[in-house]
Amino acid sequence: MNIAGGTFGSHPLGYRMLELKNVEVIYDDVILVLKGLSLSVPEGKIVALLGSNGAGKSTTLKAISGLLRSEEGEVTDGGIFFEGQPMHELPPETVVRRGIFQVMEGRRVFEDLTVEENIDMGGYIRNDRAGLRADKEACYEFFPRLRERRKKLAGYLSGGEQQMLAISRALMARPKLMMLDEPSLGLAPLLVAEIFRIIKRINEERKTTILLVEQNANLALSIADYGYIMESGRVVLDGDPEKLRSNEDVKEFYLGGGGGEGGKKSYKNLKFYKRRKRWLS
Amino acid sequence: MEFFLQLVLNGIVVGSIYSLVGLGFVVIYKSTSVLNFAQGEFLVLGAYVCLTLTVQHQVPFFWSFLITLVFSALLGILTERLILRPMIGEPVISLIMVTLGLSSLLKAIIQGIWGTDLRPFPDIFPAEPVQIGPLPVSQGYLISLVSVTILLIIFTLFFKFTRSGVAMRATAFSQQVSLSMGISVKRIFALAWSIAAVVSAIGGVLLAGIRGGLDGAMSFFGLKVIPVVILGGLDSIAGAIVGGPIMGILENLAGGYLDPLVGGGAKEVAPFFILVLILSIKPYGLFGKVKIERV
Amino acid sequence: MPLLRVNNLILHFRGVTALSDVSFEVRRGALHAVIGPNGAGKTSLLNCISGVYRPQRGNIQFDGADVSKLSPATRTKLGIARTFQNIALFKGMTVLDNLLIGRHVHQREGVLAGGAYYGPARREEIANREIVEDIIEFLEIQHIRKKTVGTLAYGLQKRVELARALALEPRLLLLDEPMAGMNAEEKEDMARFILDINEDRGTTMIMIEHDMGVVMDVSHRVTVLSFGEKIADGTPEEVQGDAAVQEAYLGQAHG
Amino acid sequence: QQEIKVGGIFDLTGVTSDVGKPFAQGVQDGVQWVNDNGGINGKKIKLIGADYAYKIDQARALYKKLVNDDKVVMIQGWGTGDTEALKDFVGQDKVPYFSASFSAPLSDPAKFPYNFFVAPTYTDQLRSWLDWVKQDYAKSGGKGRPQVAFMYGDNAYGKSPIAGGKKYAAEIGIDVVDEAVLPGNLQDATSQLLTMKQKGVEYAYINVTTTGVSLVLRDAKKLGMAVKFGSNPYGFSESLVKLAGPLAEGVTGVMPHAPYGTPVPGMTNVVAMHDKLRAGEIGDALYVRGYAYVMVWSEALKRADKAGQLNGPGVKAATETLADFSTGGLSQSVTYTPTDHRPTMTTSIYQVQGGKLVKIGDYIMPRTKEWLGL
Amino acid sequence: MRCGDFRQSYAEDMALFDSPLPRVLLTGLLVFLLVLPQFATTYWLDVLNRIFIAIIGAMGLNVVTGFTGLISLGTAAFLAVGGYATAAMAGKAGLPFVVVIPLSGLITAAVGLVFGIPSLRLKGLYLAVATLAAHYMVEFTVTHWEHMTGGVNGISIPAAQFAGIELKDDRGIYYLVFPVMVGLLFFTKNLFRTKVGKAFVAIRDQDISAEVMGVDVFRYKLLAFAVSSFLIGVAGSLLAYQGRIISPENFPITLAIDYLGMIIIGGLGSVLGSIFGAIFITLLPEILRLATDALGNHWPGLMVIVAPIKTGVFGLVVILFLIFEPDGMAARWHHIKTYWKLYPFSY
Ligand SMILES: Nc1ncnc2c1ncn2[C@@H]1O[C@H](COP(=O)(O)OP(=O)(O)OP(=O)(O)O)[C@@H](O)[C@H]1O
Ligand SMILES: Nc1ncnc2c1ncn2[C@@H]1O[C@H](COP(=O)(O)OP(=O)(O)OP(=O)(O)O)[C@@H](O)[C@H]1O
Ligand SMILES: [Mg+2]
Ligand SMILES: [Mg+2]
Repeated sequence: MNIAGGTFGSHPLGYRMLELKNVEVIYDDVILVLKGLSLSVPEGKIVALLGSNGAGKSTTLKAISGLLRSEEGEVTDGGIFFEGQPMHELPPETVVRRGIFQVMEGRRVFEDLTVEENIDMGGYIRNDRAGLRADKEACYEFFPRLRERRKKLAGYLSGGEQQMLAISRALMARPKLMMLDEPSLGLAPLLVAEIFRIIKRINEERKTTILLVEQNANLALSIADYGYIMESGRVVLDGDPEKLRSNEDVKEFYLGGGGGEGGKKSYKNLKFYKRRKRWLS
Repeated sequence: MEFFLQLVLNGIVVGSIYSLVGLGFVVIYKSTSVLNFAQGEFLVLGAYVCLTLTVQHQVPFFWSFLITLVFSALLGILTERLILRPMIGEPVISLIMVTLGLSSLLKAIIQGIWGTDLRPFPDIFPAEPVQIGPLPVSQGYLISLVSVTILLIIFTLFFKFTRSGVAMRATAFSQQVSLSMGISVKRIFALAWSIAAVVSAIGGVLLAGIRGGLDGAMSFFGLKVIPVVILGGLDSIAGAIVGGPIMGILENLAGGYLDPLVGGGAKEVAPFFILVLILSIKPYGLFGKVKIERV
Repeated sequence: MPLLRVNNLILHFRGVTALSDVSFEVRRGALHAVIGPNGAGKTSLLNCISGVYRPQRGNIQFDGADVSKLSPATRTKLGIARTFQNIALFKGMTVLDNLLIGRHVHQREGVLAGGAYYGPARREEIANREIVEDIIEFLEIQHIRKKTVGTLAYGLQKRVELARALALEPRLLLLDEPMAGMNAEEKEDMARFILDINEDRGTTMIMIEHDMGVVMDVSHRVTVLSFGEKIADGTPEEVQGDAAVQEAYLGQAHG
Repeated sequence: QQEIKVGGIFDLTGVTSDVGKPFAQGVQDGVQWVNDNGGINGKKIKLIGADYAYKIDQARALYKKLVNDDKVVMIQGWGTGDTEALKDFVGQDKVPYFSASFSAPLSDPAKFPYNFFVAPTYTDQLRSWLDWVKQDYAKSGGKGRPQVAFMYGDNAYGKSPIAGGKKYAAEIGIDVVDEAVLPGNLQDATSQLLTMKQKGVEYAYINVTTTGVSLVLRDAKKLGMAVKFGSNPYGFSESLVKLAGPLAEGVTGVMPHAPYGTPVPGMTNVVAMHDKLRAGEIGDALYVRGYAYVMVWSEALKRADKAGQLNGPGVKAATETLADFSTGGLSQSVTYTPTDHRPTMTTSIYQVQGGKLVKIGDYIMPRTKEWLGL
Repeated sequence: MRCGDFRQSYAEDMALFDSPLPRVLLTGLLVFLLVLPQFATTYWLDVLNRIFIAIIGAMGLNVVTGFTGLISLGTAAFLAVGGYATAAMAGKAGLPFVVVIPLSGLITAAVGLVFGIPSLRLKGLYLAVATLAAHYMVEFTVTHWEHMTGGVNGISIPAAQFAGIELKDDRGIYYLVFPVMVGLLFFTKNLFRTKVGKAFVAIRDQDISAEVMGVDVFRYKLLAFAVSSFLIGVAGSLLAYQGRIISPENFPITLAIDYLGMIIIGGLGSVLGSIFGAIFITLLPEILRLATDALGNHWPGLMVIVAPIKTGVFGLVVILFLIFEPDGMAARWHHIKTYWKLYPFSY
């Protein structure tokens, strides 16, 4: 069933809030990065997007949020639909107003704004003062470290602290769909676990739909409802977390447990390089 | 001693005009990281519009001044729409260059409409100077001193406490990240350029009133004010306000004491000399924000 | 004599204490890990060692000599190289050029020779190019050799950064979260590279890393920082068993 | 029908365009008048003019194009910048160069045989003004020596008469007690004026253009100074009155060319042309100046043509035959000889009285050898 | 059609041209330019000379601003230093140009070095204003040091002499300027494929990490200023030989801004960009003037009205250019090249 170009229907998990169909992305007019990517994100669910370096995960998120244009990238084919509406022509600020918020890779905090001002900017599109105040409080609850640093310039935070700040901004926006690009990057183990708890909580309490790009596949799949695996600009495998976890290749490349020996292997014992098995090339 | 005091005092009042024009630079820089080389033309354009309304169309000065401000705001919006919007996301240096192009274009438009001959500007200030201590001061300077103080307060509050103000600073840091917050960079640009154009127009009208005449050459003021904002710190409202009088004082002292010794020219050069000295102690000007460089 | 000895470093920034009285040493040939919660001061510590930050107190001895007063560039010439947590590559340049910058301290030619090119400069450039190509091959980044670094995916940039540091042929290599943003397989590759560098080239290393699996497996010794203080120092096993470390950093044992 | 090509290097958009434009218009209209009234012995003048925006390299390029590609017989130039940059070339290329810079060195044919202008030299103008100062001082009952200041821009035009003026002042018993340099983009002259006040200056010669003069007058008024100001042909014209209004009252100035509309015989044509071609615009002395230039060199062209020497050296030689040639009162009568290019030694000094430019006298300098080129 | 690249050795890979075709084309161009003066009119030779000089100057500015990332507004001042050094050495001391030109460059380099010192602490626009200060200080010196510079009246320079021939006319100047330009072009091009040039670029991209890579940042910034001012000084020297008389009015601050325009429009950090930019900014006013003059001369009354159009069109072209090609002409060129290299397999 097609309505306004978007598709409603039979995702195994329900209504497709976001849908990408055969998306092609080209950088600088010549570099083809997404080669006909299709995926969909059901409403209210967490979808994990996995893939190796350079597979095009970040590019996918930027294509959705419209930030591609500022990097000389362009969606040249296919379509992106959010709640049935085509998205690929919209400027990023409109995308945010429609309810999609992206936490960009590599922290990207406003370095010469204070921590608090950064958090305020996360809620830029909202106008409910009370709600904003409550959400800001919630951010500080999640990350007490940030409360301590409230009046400090974000540029002086440590890497992990900046990552917390970047996530807080997303919390402030209260989007319908939150896209997180490697949220655990640079966080200490304790916090990594905490972040994933927070993501799950947001998903459950606020009913926020989440598209999660993450290298820590173990954790990502542990909270996700569905997963996609990308290689060189295409989806090569998708399914529910159980299915993915049991796939031998996924085990080997993403979970770090595969290789047949069953148990966990030591980095030290890797005697020789493993040739990466190409899934599709 | 009286000579000295007179020089200092004159520096302060003359510098208030620098501050006023400098504010326009700071507002644009603060929200876009761009140094606007067309500032001088904004100044002249504002003054010409006001002049035409009062002289040619006999509009009372107060009203033509108001209309001028509205015109300038529209000019800012137009500039954003036609020139800056297509440049969103481009390197800052290209944006700076585009303002140079804009400066040429506006110059031509001004020449095309008003020609190059000098036009007398209506006497908008009472001719009688006001006596401050030992020195008579033109009322035009006094008005600029007052406006500068008011604008200082308004802008400081604006950038610190309003959401648009903070968003402007955010945009200056990174347009891309701002976009990802849902901040409309277009709107921010339009706002910044409108504010700058309005402030410039105020400066232009005051300056033309003080000079008593108006021609395109007055746009040199745009360039002249750059060292002032650098001295104060490019992104600091307070810096522009303080930088103006300091520059004014330096100029006057150099003019009063050095010029007779070296046969002229010191009034222009000496402030630069001191500027470099100050910068070597405070590399981001007196109040400018240190650029965060971390690894 | 240890290759590096850090004595009583104190570093604070207007009210924030990044390091308070941190001392430790790194044996020659060791692969030394530094771990700790976010904001503990790990990166600041590397910054002090490489000279980017000047600690208010304390000193740093490299190969027996006090290097605390030297500029970053001079320390690099002595053989300290590093990578950065927030990737600090030359974004506008190609991978190849980035690595060639790594050869800077090993090259003699000046402006005139360079401008004239033909002759000594050319020979030197080609010789260095060969060294760089070896590194490219070693780290398996041939395919991106001529790409502009700024357009590369995050994980690849991390790898390029390692390559650039290697091009310096350092005696001490400082790595700040080299495996951040990599999936399991890529981490394995990276771990292997790091081990090779350490074992085959004999390069001493300090590595900040949050992935405890990697840290436990590859490092010889681990220093743990928390809120600017050293709370533990020892072999991976010792550190993992340490109660303070468990509480401050690991939470329940991490798998 | 034959055409005589004359080059024009004008400033229409540059820093001196406020005065450069009316001058160029005067030249243009003058040429048209000549062409409409028989031309140069029946041949039409083709003025190949262009704007150089007061940019030296553009002036030079333009000059090369005019001389080499267009092969003009002479050039009507404009300011000090272009004239100075080209003065060696015009000698080499043998192209008469009429410009509106009245710098004394240009009047010495031994150095610059192909440069001409139509006015007393800047230095003679200042000398004349000093003569007036002396007279005025005596008339108003001053005792001792008049205390004079020179205010000028830090450029070739501004400084041109200063050295000569100082020397002359000393000779006739005037003290130059202060020299103030005014920047090109003057905004405020208070510091300069305060210094003058301290030194007790009674007369000041402002050797900058109109905007600067009016600013100085304004600031002087503000400081309550009773100095009597005088100015030069680019600072003193109808537009000063327009600009400074009552402040200009009593200011004296050098006017080598008659104010627009002065009832002199030559003015009829000027006004007629202006009315015809520029209805609605305001004419001023600069327009008259341009027109007067055309009258002078078109006569030279006629003579050269008669002699069958329509080329650079021919026009130069013909110009040097002009003796007491009258421009119908638009300027003093001009005389050029192969050894002396000072067109006239007579300087008319005007004063603003009741908002009008009123002539207060002609001051005549001796045509001495020593002052040639100085 | 060429597709992809196949190279055998690193030496080949590092060569200036990636295939024989451009080398042949370039040689052709050089030969063409060498014989051109035999056909061109003086006016166009003059324009060409100014373009060549502008190329040298723009390249100089590009070294410090485009490649090293230090914005400089001192170009006009450095041109003046080169010009006046030439006036002093060629005029007062009577030295031949083979000595004068390089020496002028070196003197300017020394001056540039001094004005580069603030770069130790100043960044970005703050540094730009320090160089602006340099401009005004040089201007002040030039106007006041009268017995060396002739003050506001300027100073004459004797024609350059080569084997007893005076290089007076534009053809002579052409054969002086052209080889110097070609030589310096190769010099800069080479510089940026070797150690020093790369260090410059590294400083621009990330000065902290350059420092950590062992680049002595301050020293190299000074070096960038020196190399840059050397080139600009040579350009200034050639300007002096070409203009034969120089005065402070030849070196206004707007000239420095024009030069910035050249490298931004041409392409920052690109030798090719300097060339394109210099051609563009020098040629555009000429073309506009020829066009408007043609109009003006047809209808004499129009001359005055048409003049501002030139300024306006200039501004407009700059704006449109930047809107459509914000990375400069060189980037567009590069784009076209990559496209054709991979044609027809564009992706
Ligand atoms: N601005 C750009 N210009 C050109 N190519 C780009 C640009 N940005 C990304 N690319 C290319 O697109 C491909 C995909 O990059 P992307 O950042 O989407 O990968 P990723 O899957 O997010 O990898 P990682 O896990 O390392 O972050 C890479 O090959 C990269 O080189
Ligand atoms: N230049 C600086 N100015 C001010 N504060 C700083 C500066 N550098 C670091 N800090 C502060 O010092 C503390 C330690 O920072 P550091 O970057 O060393 O932490 P880290 O251990 O590397 O943390 P992470 O694992 O999150 O990267 C942080 O709280 C940070 O805010
Ligand atoms: Mg990514
Ligand atoms: Mg860190």
